[in-house]
Amino acid sequence: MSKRLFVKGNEAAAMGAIEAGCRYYFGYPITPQSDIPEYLSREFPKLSGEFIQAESEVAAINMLLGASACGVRAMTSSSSPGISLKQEGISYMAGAELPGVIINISRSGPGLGGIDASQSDYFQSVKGGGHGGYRIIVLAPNSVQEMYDLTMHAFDLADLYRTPVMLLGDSVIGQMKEALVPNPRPVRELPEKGWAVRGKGGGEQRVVKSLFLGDGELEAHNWHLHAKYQVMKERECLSEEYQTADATLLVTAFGSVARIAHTAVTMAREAGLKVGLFRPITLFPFPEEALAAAAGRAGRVLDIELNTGQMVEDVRLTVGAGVPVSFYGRPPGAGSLPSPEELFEVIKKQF
Amino acid sequence: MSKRLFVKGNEAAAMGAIEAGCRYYFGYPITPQSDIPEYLSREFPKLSGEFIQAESEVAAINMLLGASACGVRAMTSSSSPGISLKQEGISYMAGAELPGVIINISRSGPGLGGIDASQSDYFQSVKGGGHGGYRIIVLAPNSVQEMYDLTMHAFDLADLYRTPVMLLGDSVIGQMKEALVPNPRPVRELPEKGWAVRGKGGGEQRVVKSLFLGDGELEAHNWHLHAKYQVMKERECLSEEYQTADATLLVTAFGSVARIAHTAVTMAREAGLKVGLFRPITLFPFPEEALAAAAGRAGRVLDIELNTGQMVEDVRLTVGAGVPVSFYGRPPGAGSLPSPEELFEVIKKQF
Amino acid sequence: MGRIEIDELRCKGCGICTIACPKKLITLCDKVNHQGYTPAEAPCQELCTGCALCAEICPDVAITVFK
Amino acid sequence: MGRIEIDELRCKGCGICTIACPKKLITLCDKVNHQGYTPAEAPCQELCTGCALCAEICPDVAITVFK
Amino acid sequence: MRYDVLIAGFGGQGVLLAGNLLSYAALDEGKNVCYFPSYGVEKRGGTANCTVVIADGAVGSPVVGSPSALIVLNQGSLERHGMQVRPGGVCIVNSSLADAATLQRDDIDIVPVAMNEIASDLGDPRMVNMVALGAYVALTGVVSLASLADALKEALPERNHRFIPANLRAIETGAQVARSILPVAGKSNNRQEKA
Amino acid sequence: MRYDVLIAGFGGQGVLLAGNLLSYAALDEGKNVCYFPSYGVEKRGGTANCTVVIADGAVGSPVVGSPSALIVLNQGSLERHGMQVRPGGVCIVNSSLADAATLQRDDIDIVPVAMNEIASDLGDPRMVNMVALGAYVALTGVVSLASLADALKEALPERNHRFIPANLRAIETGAQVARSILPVAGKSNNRQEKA
Amino acid sequence: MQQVFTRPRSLKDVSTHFCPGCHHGTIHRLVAEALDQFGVQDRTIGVASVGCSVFLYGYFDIDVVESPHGRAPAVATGVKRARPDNFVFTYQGDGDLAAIGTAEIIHAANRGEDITVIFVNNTTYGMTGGQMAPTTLVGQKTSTSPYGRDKAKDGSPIRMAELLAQLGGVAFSARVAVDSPKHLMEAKKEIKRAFRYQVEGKGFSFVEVLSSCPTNWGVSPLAANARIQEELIPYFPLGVFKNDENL
Amino acid sequence: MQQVFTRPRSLKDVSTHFCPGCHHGTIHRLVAEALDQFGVQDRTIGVASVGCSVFLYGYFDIDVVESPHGRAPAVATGVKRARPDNFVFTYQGDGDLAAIGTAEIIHAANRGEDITVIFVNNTTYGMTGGQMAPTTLVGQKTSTSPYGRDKAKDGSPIRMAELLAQLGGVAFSARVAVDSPKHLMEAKKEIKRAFRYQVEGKGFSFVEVLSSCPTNWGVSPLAANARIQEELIPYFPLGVFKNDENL
Ligand SMILES: Cc1ncc(C[n+]2csc(CCOP(=O)(O)OP(=O)(O)O)c2C)c(N)n1
Ligand SMILES: Cc1ncc(C[n+]2csc(CCOP(=O)(O)OP(=O)(O)O)c2C)c(N)n1
Ligand code: SF4
Ligand code: SF4
Ligand code: SF4
Ligand code: SF4
Ligand code: SF4
Ligand code: SF4
Ligand SMILES: [Mg+2]
Ligand SMILES: [Mg+2]
Repeated sequence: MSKRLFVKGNEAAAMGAIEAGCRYYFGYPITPQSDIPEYLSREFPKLSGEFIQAESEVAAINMLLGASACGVRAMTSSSSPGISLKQEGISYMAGAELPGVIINISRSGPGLGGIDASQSDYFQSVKGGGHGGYRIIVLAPNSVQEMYDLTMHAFDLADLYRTPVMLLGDSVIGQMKEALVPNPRPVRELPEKGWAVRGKGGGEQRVVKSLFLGDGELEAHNWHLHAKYQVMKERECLSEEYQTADATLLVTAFGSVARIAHTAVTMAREAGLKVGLFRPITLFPFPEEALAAAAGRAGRVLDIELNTGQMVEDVRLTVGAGVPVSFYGRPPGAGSLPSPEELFEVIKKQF
Repeated sequence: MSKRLFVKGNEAAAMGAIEAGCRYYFGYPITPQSDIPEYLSREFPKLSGEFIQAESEVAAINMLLGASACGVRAMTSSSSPGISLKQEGISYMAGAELPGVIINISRSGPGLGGIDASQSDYFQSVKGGGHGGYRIIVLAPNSVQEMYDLTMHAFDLADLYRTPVMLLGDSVIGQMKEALVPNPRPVRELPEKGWAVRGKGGGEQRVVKSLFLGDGELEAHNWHLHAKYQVMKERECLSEEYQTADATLLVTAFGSVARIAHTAVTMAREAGLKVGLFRPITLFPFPEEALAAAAGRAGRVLDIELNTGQMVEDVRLTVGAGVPVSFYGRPPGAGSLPSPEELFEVIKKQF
Repeated sequence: MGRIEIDELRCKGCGICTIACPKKLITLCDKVNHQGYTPAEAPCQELCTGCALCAEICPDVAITVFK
Repeated sequence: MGRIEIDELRCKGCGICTIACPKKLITLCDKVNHQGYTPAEAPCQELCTGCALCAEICPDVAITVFK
Repeated sequence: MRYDVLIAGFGGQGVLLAGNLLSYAALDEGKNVCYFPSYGVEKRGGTANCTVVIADGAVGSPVVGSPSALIVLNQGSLERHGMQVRPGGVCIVNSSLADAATLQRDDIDIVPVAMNEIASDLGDPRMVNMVALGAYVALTGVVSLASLADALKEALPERNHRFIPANLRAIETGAQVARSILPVAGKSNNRQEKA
Repeated sequence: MRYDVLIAGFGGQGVLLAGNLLSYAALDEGKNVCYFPSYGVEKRGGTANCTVVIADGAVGSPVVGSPSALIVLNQGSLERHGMQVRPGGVCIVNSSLADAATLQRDDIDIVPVAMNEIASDLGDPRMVNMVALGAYVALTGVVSLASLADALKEALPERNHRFIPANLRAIETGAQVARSILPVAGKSNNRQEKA
Repeated sequence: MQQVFTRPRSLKDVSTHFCPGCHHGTIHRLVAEALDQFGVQDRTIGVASVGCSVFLYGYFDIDVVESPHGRAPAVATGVKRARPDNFVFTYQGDGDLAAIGTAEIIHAANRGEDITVIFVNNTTYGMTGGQMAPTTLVGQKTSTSPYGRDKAKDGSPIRMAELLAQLGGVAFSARVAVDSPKHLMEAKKEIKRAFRYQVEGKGFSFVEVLSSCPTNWGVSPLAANARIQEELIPYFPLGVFKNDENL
Repeated sequence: MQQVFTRPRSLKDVSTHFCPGCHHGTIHRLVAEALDQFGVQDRTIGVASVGCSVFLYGYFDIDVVESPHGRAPAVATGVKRARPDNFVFTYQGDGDLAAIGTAEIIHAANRGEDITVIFVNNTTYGMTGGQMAPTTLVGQKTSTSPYGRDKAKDGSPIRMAELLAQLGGVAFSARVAVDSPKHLMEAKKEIKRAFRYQVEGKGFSFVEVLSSCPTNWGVSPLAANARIQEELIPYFPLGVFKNDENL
């Protein structure tokens, strides 16, 4: 099926979930992601899937915990304030090593803020907004096609590593419509879910929990999780480069603003400026190797985000002191989305 | 009043709150911080204060929001999972620029984990566990006296900067008993709370909110908050140094583990090793200047935390590539608290 | 003996007043105004009793009543 | 005709069985055991009917009943 | 080739449908398209606008600072967006509800079209957006009118397919009027930028 | 001077009260003290233990890996903590419930005291912890018996002050027994480390 | 001739963002009238929720505190405890109060917080585009119940006024409507009674107001107005469910 | 002579961490007996809550999922929807269910989730050291109501069995006790009935069990046991509050 559809990013994510075999959705309405539950509430009944509009985001994440504990592919979606409410549940899922996909079509804050495109939830997503020092995989799509493809990928990673996986977007990525090629779900070798509860049926008792009280048990568990994160760093980093080969200035940006920066970089090239774009696709694990290489080649970095400076810390930790990193931030809000022309001006100033 | 009392860290924090003039407490029971609500439920009635055991941590943080919006000194306290549930409310308070003190006597995670001393909530506390890219001031006491003094300080900072302030401790700091000199509340010049709601009484309408929908309003608000954080960085950094003058190895540690490290450093000195200890007292703002100086003198850093590596990122961002930073982590759990002897061994290996 | 005034700019043309008026004195005009609404009008008010039911029911406080 | 066995190691000496037994056959012994409990004992069981009320009420499933 | 257009008006004028229709047509012609609607807290009322970027290669930014074309359906939108149009670009104004003269620029083509009147004359006042689209397509040649016609089936919900003929007439009329004001050969062709 | 002691037993043996009492006494003598109780999910049942660090200067770590003194009130605690005692240190064992012989060490002083019997003889079985404390203080001289006596008022809740005489007797008896086993002058003085 | 109907002082003289025919506007006015009548405007602190009524501060000329979605009763608890002499009310939608805010409303009510809650039940999530709410009627189609609410999977609509009436701390609980002059007059009466109870310190008072959402119901303002009588009232009966003067 | 009383198969043969005389142990056994009787042990998924019953997996020989504090009904909803053929129950304390978990229990009940909830009401937060719960009796002293629960400030104890009985999705709601052989036999009966309703797919079933907490009530096991009859039952009457066979 290679016919190109024309759909919203949010719908593409929902379609990707269905193609990935997800049949359980638990969520609570919130702009700008409601297209996801709305789409699934229409489609799941046809697929005998279960769509539940939970009483709250807290309930939704815990329904997800319960369904995931049974070994089925399940998901939730929300936006910033709702994601904040899910932090305890996410920590429990990480602690119990439960797979599950969480989509955050984030909006502007802090507090009620507004619903405009924002990247202010970077820290919350990648450093663990919940308690207990866990990490989750965070994917940052920048197109409708990636909303679809990365959602499928998210379910595979979740099962492979027994971890919650977050898709981090915003109203630009979620609301824009583009051509979508609904690729079939990639075939991937995935482990059996022997740990899932199903009723012991004569066999061994199965327990899904994050409570570890024996001497040294919890410390060992934390190191076990840590080791898993190291493997992710080695195997799952994704990033994209544009015009970086001969660049003397490397622009780093993810998600929506990377799309705007892409055009700005094109304008810069047209103006004869040697600028390249590095776009992390996985925010955790952070694509350190690739970035370090590209940054090393360029010699300096300009990090652009829709916030007052978050990913820039990971960029600095990655490139080291040899490579100067400057930052241009546009915190979110009505009328604050920068245009390619504005970013081009910012880039020009660097020369 | 200089008589030395002998009290738990948790009680000291409660006493500090009372001395600071706090008369409103909203919280939900959770080990290992329940001594705080228990103490205040005994004392507030005598001071015609209001103690409310909320139906949940979510309700508690929002009761705090309401009381703070009225301009009174109010607080809540909890432990890791409960703090995760407060993230949305904290983000709203930060967005609406409401003062308020939040005590996190953190425990081990992720998930239910256990109740042992932990420092796994560092990221959540300092990078903003909630949505919207706000920051809050985070204080890390390491003695019963500091639990008292820093709680008073927290209320002043909250009013001075109109921000939530968090006190981050754990079961070691909260449960141990030490001598306490209940110093009187320091006199400090604090701004009028003209913004607080009280009924417009013929005057101007007052609105406490974090919703900003006008063009550019929210972006400006975010920059305003950012500017405030810069001022905090300039003025409010606190740290403590021990034996750093001639140290050739600088140990960085905060809170409970800094106490253990302190003895380990003493043992190292007795063994003739030139080791010093740098203890950040404010985790946000992070004492960059002082640390950079001490680290520069020593030439290398060993960061010790009760987690798998969090503050170490801020240490690396601070000291720069010139100074190698190694990390020793002891994620929390029953029987996993390192002894001074163990830390001494770790230090010895560096020589 | 009553009289009403309908605020053209506040009225959103929902029509609820038209059914609330016991005398059926209010109707929606058919030309769309600048906000894209068809506001209410009460061309002949001889029979208006000033009962104010129209004003009471108006979601947009667009009607003033005199008596 | 009944008989009961009380598991010394499971019994926590709460004493609830002593009031549950219609025949009042159970008492708490006064010497503290290793866990610091004073376990229940039923020295003479002639009158035991095997009604099992003691076992039913025991929070620690420490009593086995024969009949 | 890279085309970008900003379509703005108030709620109910069919701004978003126009953007969608244009997108489908370009898609059918094998181009890459990115349609980005503005999105307010209040989903209803107020002004509505959307950006459509059409390119052979990567579309890049969904956000456009200075579009090569602007279609405004009411005065408010003209005032808000008029100055954004890229020099050498075109601004199509619904002269029924907006006064083209209030936009003081000579570095772009300003094309006033009395869309409401035209639509009403055609018998359906709701066709304003189609008239506008016809004008835009005629002036830029971004897609063929034929593709627009085909796209109507995709853009309109099944139940509205009966209106397709009416929509077509509106599109064609809009195109004619626009051509009559500004020949396709005109400088508004400069509007085609490279990606 | 820096003293540290680990006191361990099972719930109900008054381990925490002993630690508190010792702390108050040291505090009254102007020393710095840090009392750190172990803390389980189940606040009740199971074993209980606490560490008390007493110093003239900074007490430093509340956690102690190898304490200079260990007081164990039951066999389980002896097995669990016996090997932790710092060489040259002392281990005071409640020989009523624990077999001192099971701790195979000759680098520390092992002092068995039949605390339960002594307490029962004194007429109150609950005084086991006081007997233990008396023994410890007698052997280390960390605080004076007089300070302990005064501290009782602070450590005990008002309603239990009537038991103070009984507590005192238990403390003194514990001290005597300990001295009779191991004279104060003995090598257990090495137990005093520098801070 | 003199003016016999005027805009209440507590209501700002601005036009609202509400859709044509939306009852939020009517309910705003009734609440403002009650504030005027008791002369409490100057000492009132309104607690806004998140929903189409989020702009409470834009329409009421009183001090306002904004709450996170669903938490208004907790925020109001903090406000009232800090300022017992102020008049405090929350204004919440059915998604806000009956879904995410269930725990907060139940416990504020049970504690008998001395506040008044205006509960606007329009059987849907208005602001977010018409999703299913706990109050959505069985069979009602919404954007997340496209085939109609299914009693078997989604359960039945919750009757909050009746449920809260069960709780100890509740002094007053009633359900009203504003779809007709007759209902509107009753609504006025009950809202004022609820306010009076707070003024007199009688405890927690609650008024559920059945409200229309033409936009998300997908019908004309008049049809939406008619639905209140035809569909809502049969399931959500009007009346007073608790009236405990001497609580 | 043969054995007439034996430990249920579904209950592991281990000793518990419960304090002497704590009714949790008794309630565990009754639940295990019911699992045995319906022969569902092998297809049961227990949903544990956070409280003194947190070690459910240590005592029941069944698959268990742990929930965050208060969220067991939501977790159980996810479990039951994913595995409709499994037998699913939650076991929750009064702090867990009636305080932090209020929204989750109300909505799981209202949706009529086909699960059974065992609600252990001991009028306090046992595990955390005896703080006040929503079920704490007026005047009862706890570590956070040191002067006794004050009706004026803290409200009255919530009667969950009665409250939930109001909701549409609830097939069965009852309150029982285990302080005497007589009450215990009734408790057995109702727990089994609740389980049967789930086995027969009748909908949400709820059993509130009055339970003792000698440790935090600060009295002897026998005195605590006696308090059930003397103080709890007068306020929390035993009985069946909803029994909707044909829901
Ligand atoms: C934590 C959180 N979840 C979800 C939302 C999104 N949201 C805003 S308003 C609303 C519900 C509106 O419905 P209702 O409360 O019934 O008010 P109405 O608009 O119908 O008057 C929701 C879900 C939010 N702002 N915050
Ligand atoms: C989010 C969160 N808040 C608080 C706690 C602390 N906590 C553990 S158990 C519990 C309540 C126990 O009381 P209850 O539910 O009545 O069970 P019981 O122990 O009395 O059987 C609390 C508050 C927690 N674990 N998680
Ligand atoms: S009710 Fe008010 S808004 Fe509606 S039509 Fe009448 S005047 Fe206009
Ligand atoms: S005042 Fe009464 S009679 Fe006059 S128009 Fe209004 S409703 Fe009709
Ligand atoms: S009831 Fe059970 S535990 Fe309690 S005393 Fe009797 S046998 Fe022992
Ligand atoms: S079986 Fe009956 S009679 Fe026998 S001991 Fe137990 S309770 Fe008493
Ligand atoms: S969406 Fe509904 S509730 Fe919101 S303003 Fe419009 S009609 Fe009123
Ligand atoms: S604390 Fe209370 S509830 Fe918990 S086990 Fe002990 S007696 Fe039972
Ligand atoms: Mg609503
Ligand atoms: Mg309880």
